[in-house]
Amino acid sequence: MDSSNNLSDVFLQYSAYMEDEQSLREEIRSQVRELEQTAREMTTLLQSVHQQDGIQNIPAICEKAKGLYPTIKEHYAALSKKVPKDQYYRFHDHWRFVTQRMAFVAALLVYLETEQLATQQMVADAIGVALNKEDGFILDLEDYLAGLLMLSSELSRFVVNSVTAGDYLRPFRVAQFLSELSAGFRLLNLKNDNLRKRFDGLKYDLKKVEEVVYDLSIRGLKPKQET
Amino acid sequence: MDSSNNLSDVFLQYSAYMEDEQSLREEIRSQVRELEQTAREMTTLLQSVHQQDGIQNIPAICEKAKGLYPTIKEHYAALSKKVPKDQYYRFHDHWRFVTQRMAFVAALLVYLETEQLATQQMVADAIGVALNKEDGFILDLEDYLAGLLMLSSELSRFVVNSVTAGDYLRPFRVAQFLSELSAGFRLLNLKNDNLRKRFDGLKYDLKKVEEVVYDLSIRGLKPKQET
Amino acid sequence: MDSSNNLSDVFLQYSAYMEDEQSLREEIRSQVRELEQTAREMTTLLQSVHQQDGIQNIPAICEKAKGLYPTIKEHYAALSKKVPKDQYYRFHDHWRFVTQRMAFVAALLVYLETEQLATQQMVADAIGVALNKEDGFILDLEDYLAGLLMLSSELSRFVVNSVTAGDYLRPFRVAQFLSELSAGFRLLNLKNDNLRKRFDGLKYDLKKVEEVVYDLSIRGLKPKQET
Amino acid sequence: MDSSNNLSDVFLQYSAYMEDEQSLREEIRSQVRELEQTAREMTTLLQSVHQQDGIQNIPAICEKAKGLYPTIKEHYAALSKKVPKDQYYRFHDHWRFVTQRMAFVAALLVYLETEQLATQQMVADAIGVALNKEDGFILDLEDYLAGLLMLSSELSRFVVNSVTAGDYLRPFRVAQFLSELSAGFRLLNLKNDNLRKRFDGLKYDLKKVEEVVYDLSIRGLKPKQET
Amino acid sequence: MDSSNNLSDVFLQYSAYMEDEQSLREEIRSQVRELEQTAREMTTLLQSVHQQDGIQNIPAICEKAKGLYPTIKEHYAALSKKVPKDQYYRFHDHWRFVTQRMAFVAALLVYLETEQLATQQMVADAIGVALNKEDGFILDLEDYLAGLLMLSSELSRFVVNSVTAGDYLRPFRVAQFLSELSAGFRLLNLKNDNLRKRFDGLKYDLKKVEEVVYDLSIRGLKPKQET
Amino acid sequence: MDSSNNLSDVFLQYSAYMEDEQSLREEIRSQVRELEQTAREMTTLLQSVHQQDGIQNIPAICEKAKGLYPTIKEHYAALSKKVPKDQYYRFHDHWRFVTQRMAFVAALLVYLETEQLATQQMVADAIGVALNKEDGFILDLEDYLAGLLMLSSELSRFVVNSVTAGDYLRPFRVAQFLSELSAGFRLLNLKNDNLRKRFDGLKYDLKKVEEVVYDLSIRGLKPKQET
Amino acid sequence: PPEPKPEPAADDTPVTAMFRGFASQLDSKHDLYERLVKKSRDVTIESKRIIFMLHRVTSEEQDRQVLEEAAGRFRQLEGGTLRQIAEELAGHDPYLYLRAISPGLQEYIEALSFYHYLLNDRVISCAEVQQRLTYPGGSAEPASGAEPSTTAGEPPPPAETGPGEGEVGDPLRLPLPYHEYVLGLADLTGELMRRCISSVSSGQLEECWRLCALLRTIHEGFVNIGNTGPREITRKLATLRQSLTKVENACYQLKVRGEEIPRHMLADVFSATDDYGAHDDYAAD
Amino acid sequence: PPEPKPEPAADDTPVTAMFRGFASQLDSKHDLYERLVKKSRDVTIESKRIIFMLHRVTSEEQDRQVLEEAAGRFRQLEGGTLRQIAEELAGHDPYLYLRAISPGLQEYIEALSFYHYLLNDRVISCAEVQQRLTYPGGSAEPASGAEPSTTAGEPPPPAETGPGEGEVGDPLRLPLPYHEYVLGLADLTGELMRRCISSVSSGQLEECWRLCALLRTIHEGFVNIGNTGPREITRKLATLRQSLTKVENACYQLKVRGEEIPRHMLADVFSATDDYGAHDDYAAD
Ligand SMILES: [Mn+2]
Ligand SMILES: [Mn+2]
Repeated sequence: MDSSNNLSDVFLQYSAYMEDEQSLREEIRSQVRELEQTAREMTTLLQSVHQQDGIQNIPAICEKAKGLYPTIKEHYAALSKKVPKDQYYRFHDHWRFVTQRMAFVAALLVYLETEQLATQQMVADAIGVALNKEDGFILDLEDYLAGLLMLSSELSRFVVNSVTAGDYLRPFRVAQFLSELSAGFRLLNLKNDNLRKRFDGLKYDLKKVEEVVYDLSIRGLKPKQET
Repeated sequence: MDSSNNLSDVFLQYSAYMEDEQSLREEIRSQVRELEQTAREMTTLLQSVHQQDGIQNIPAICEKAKGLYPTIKEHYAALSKKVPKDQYYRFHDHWRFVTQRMAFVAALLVYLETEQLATQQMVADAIGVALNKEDGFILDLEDYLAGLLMLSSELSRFVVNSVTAGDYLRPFRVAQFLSELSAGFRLLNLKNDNLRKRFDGLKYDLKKVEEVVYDLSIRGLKPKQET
Repeated sequence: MDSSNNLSDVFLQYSAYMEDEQSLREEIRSQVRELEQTAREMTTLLQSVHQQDGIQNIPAICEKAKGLYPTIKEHYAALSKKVPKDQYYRFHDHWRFVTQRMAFVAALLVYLETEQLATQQMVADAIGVALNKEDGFILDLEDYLAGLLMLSSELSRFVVNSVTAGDYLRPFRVAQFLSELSAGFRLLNLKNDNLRKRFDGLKYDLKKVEEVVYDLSIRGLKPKQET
Repeated sequence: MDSSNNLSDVFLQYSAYMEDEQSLREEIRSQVRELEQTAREMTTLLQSVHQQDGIQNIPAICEKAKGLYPTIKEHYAALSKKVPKDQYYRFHDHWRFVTQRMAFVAALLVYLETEQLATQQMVADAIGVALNKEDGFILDLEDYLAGLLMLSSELSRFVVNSVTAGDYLRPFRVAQFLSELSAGFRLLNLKNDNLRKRFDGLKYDLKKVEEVVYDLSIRGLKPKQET
Repeated sequence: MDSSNNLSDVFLQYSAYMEDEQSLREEIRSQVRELEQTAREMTTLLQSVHQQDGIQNIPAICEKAKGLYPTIKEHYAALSKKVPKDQYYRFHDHWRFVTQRMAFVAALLVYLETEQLATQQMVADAIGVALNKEDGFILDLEDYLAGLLMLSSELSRFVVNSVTAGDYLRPFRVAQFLSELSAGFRLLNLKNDNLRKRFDGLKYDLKKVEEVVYDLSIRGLKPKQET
Repeated sequence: MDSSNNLSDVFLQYSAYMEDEQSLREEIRSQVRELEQTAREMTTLLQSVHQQDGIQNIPAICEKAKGLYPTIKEHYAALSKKVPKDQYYRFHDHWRFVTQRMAFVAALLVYLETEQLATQQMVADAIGVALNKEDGFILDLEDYLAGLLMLSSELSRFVVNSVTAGDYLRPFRVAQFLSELSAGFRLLNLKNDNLRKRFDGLKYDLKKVEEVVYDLSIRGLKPKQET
Repeated sequence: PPEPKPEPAADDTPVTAMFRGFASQLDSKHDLYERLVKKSRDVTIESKRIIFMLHRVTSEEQDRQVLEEAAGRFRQLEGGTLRQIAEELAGHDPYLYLRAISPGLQEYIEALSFYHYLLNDRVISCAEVQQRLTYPGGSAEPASGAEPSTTAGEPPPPAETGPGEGEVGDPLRLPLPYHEYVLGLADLTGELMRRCISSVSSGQLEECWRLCALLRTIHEGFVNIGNTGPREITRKLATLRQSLTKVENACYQLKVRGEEIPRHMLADVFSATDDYGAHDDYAAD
Repeated sequence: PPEPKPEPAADDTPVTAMFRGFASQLDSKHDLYERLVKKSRDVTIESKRIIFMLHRVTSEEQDRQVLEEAAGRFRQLEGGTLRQIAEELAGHDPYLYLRAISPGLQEYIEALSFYHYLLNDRVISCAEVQQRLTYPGGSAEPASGAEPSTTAGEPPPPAETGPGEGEVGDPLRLPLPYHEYVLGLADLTGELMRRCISSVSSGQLEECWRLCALLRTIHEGFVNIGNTGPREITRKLATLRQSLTKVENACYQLKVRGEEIPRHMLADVFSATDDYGAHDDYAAD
């Protein structure tokens, strides 16, 4: 009887532990849902750069989108609090997709404002997560890279619309940027199938942009300041 | 050119990081293989309790099997060193199966020696891992529980062979033990499909043992000291 | 024995229930088949807008297609009579696909005639169904939206053929239209997998049309009235 | 013993029957394999129309390919002899695929030579099988249609390569042909999932060809005789 | 225009042909559904042999089930009229399953009444179809064999329930029957995957029945008349 | 053009290569089919040991089965001639299954006659193949092991039928035999999934036999000579 | 149900304004769906717990107590979460949300029919279940026993009954499609099997025979349905057959084991007496 | 290859003693397999790297340098890891281990044939590849350029050549099944496609046409094989077809774009001159 009581105590303990984990998963899921909502809003805001009038207003659009960064950071802070420090990868799948999207958004913002590539550090800072596992909730490298590859597809569309809106300089600069990005990815030995497939996409985006450059060149629309 | 050099540096860094992870995974796999080897040896040693002469020699068999604990602990220590502290669940699948087996082995040893249920703490101690995430490489609760459910199947076989070897007392004690274990599992709200299916197995093991008890009872082979 | 009698009642009732359902489903299916036939005819008629000579004859083509609306309305009326009140969604799968197609057809007609987006009300009126559950057989919102997404794919093809036929203005207007439609869809939190996938199609269609606009712009074929 | 003997007699009989059928199936399979070999040769020969120099040599290529028709007919005659008259559909799966391929080959040849659609009758005649079940080994309607749908995919590739080889007229004629073929298929109520999916392919092929026509038009490469 | 009209005529013809076939298929399906209904009723009736009181009433149960044979025969006659003589195998899949079930039902009835194996001829006669292709709608050999293999599974269940109902003789006779049946199947060179898998089932059923015989023997419940 | 000529050589060669392979495979397959036929006959003959009267006639049954060994050897000799040296494993899949079955048959014969485990050498000799690659067509170790694991399943069934036939000694001997066999298999580090799964079967078979031994023990049917 | 709240932005085009309306409709549909999924999950959990408890029923005295407790918990469940589901659904086409509530409904039917079998020795009918899920007085006060649920933050049902508020006089009811009821019955067989296995251990042989007969009858019913029902049934039929086999094997084992019991030992083994073990020709022992 | 080392325990039965032998056989087979998998992986990685490098080939001068570097790396690979594989396999039935080395072999063939195409403008034959994988002198000294590999800890090949040591005079060779060669060629098309896409950007139109024709010829070859080859081919055929489509589309685009190039601008756009752009009827611009 003694042993039996004891045993049932032990199992009650196990039971409580399992219930906790279940509800933790529930909370994470609901927190991620809010994060996704804000991420979607940022993406939508940034869509207007493709509009005729948007291309002239990039700084204003960027400002408006960046106005949502505090909310994003709050969401990541809240999420980070829920996830036990050493169990990031236990629940990674829940926020993997939205984090890739945020990496894309952050890299697009950096590009639109500085025409530079956002480093993993810059993206991590922008969305308020850490880079090193020691510092807590991190930006996984592969998620960051996936975000960069989404960027290339957005830029190839952006180039087409820029020309329509009369900006003939941009294609030359984007072509340069994507060509460097592509060289960067060539250095990686991509094991991740998903990344590898998206990298093939980057090559096509680059080709598309180079065709625009070609179209401009043969028509003498290549502006002088580019050599 | 400056930005390009910089970019390629950044990517070389990313590349190195990814290669490291690849080789880490390789090392973990090879370490787990060694652990599996020792675990298999322990299981094989313990098989002899089912033999006619084994049943009379349980303490000796247990001693012999326990002689491999130091090796097991070394393997877990080596494995634990390889796995970054906060990435246990990133690589969990690699050692999940062997750890369930070791939980079974440890619980069987405890049962054979004391006829008690090994707690998660006892199993963790026996194989040299921690119980709390803070203390490093742990024994996951569900792996421990899976080990207990393997135990029930082994005990139902053991009961049959005990009777053949003339030990009529054991079935009564095992029936009591499994009945308590089953009551314990009933307290859990099992979400894990694998565990749930194995728990159904426990019920059948219990039924089997109860049939042996019945066989002994109707033949008046129920020893006096049991009430 | 009591329980067994009682049980045979249960299964007899169920059997009767299923036969009723079976034959009702049969009737619905046959009615839907007729509706599909007319819907297919309308779609086929509208295909001719893609022809060289069709593009010059849009009003006539539309009139001809609209001549089938009365038949469509009769089919929906007949269908509506078969479906018990408050059980629309019990049988929804049967007419879901054809209704999406009809939403597409109606929206295409409205677009061709007015270059406006057909509202849910307009579509519902055109095919003779209600908008609110209280008023009978309805046009489900998601089916209406699916119809709009089919429209985007048809328009991207239409733009290509318009240019071939020498109409250089249309692409600019369609680009504007799809861009607004796309902004609209971005506001939705699409849980429905089917819609989500088709929305990806809309993004692609928009990109395609933007490229046509680009082709015209770079060749100076952008008509004057557009700025 | 009596019953047992009897039973084994009965089964010996069944066994013999099954062996016969087995070897019939074996013969059919081996005959079909030869047919496939010739069909593959014809397909391979026709592939050269896509080569730069092939486009100028279409009549010669067609002649060469047609040189294999007698062999094809022999194979069908041999096959037809093996298949019991009323069991065509029992073994249909064996030759279904190759017959679809032959329907494609025959229709491609007719198109290349006459720019007309090959009817079921023409295809049946070309490969030496019947059209009506009464007349023996037939060309199943769905197999013929599947062949036509393969044709559309080949033609859309052919159009691209024609332009590359400098033939700017062909795309306009193929667009017209595929548009008619598509209208034809729209008349069918396709229940067969396979055909339905391939018909979606035809729509896609048509769109592709329309885009080629567009590319030529926008660049003023539309030849004079087309208006 | 001429060619186009022609093409649409040809397709209208194809369309009509396909509609005809479609509706034939529809009719067959609906006829098969009725057949299935009666087959299900027979199966259900025969289920009662497993009940405690059913085992004492086998002749009465068989009579009742056999009362449905005339309906079965009518269904097969109706079906047979619909299927064109030489297209049995075109539509075979529609009635394959129910015919296997009927072969099982017929073989079970024969076994329950005579403890003999029903031959293909006996089954064909019972359900009113032919044995030779020349005579029309047939009982395919593989369907008959599939029915026999269902029988073995039913008998192994029946043996268990017979013992529960106190009939200790039956297991010995069924073991003998299944052992002979198994020897019969061993003579066949089963290429059909489905049959082969079911034959594995027969081996398992036989083993199961042998274990029942064992259980009775070891407890001295083996009746006197068996030696 | 040079490269294209060169390429057509490549493909012509390959075509020839494949035809050779194809026809060699065909020959092997047909030879294997004959081997399978004889193997099936031997298995069928051995099935009678499970019969009541078979258990008393084991030597006669074994003699009869062994009468087919010369035929088996001829088949293996013929097969061996077809397979090029050092390409055993290129075609292994063709005879893998039947060789496993023959290993089983040979091991069963040895067991029935001597109650010993047949060594790989004994099996190889019995069916007329070599043990070492240098000596020609071999018996693959894993196929031999697979045969042993089939043996365990047959023996567990045999034990049940032996008891039914009144032989109470055999279960004790078989339990001992399977227990040793199981200990042997535990020494193997099974990478082969198929073997691993079958080894689980052996564990189950052993448990089954242990239960028979238990049944006899508890009923005092354990013969005297066993202790 | 939250009302649509499109907040048109200043720079909205007509299209975006329209889509804001759509967004709000889709969201409220989705929110309702999610709320129902959660409530359905609560019903499932409570039903599973009641089933666990009912498996404790063995001896007469204890029975009464357990069955009474179960009765109370069913009342609470029906007056609480299930009623809330009915209220949420009022005015909606229930089939639109069926997939959200189906798991909970089926588990409830499984639990209730198990309870009903233990109490009355027969299977509850679909109409009887529907009766329990019908609440006279429509959107009246919430059932007194409403459990303190996690949904406390939501608006109280009486204040805002949503689209169905026009029909205050009509009885509120949670519609129970026949398919769901039958699928619940199919699940019941698993519990009956478990009960049979425990009966074997506790020696209640009479109940084993009864359960076996009942399972066979349910099985016959499902055989007659065949594959004409919803696809789920076919899937459950396999489980049902397994349960039946287990029970038939248990009964078989009881029988053959019983056959070798020495009569005088019966009392030692089984606490309940029964008319069982008539044969005496057991093996030499 | 490690020799079997069964250490019979004191209490071994004859059966366990025998099984110790089996265990050792199975382990050494498995170990060899694993070693081959690792070496194959090394071959794959190095081949992929060479392919990466070869994609840098564009202008004449640079070409020579890159191609020479590639030649050196192939020599090192063939004298190093590939030779080690040949040595490991010596005396074994190569088909038993084919699945272990197949990925590496195919990637090597892909790289080598790509290199060979760039160098000689034609496709290397199976016999030529086999030639490179044949090592005269059998188990002679290791190739001088053997790369410092991670397998340094293993016994040096000359000291212990295993089962094949009897045949010292025979040339050592890594057998190359024709299927593997053809599968490698199928993979080559992907690289040819990538090269074509880059050529478009760098304006090497002549090469595009050449690549397109080559890809079409390879495609014809595979069409003629159809589904008679190993199953893998069918899978790769789909990829091949995609590559072909991409190349044909690229050529098409070059053509239609080229058609509207004003003649006088050609020089600005393309560094290489060519007999291209004869038509002048480009669109109003
Ligand atoms: Mn349940
Ligand atoms: Mn590659």
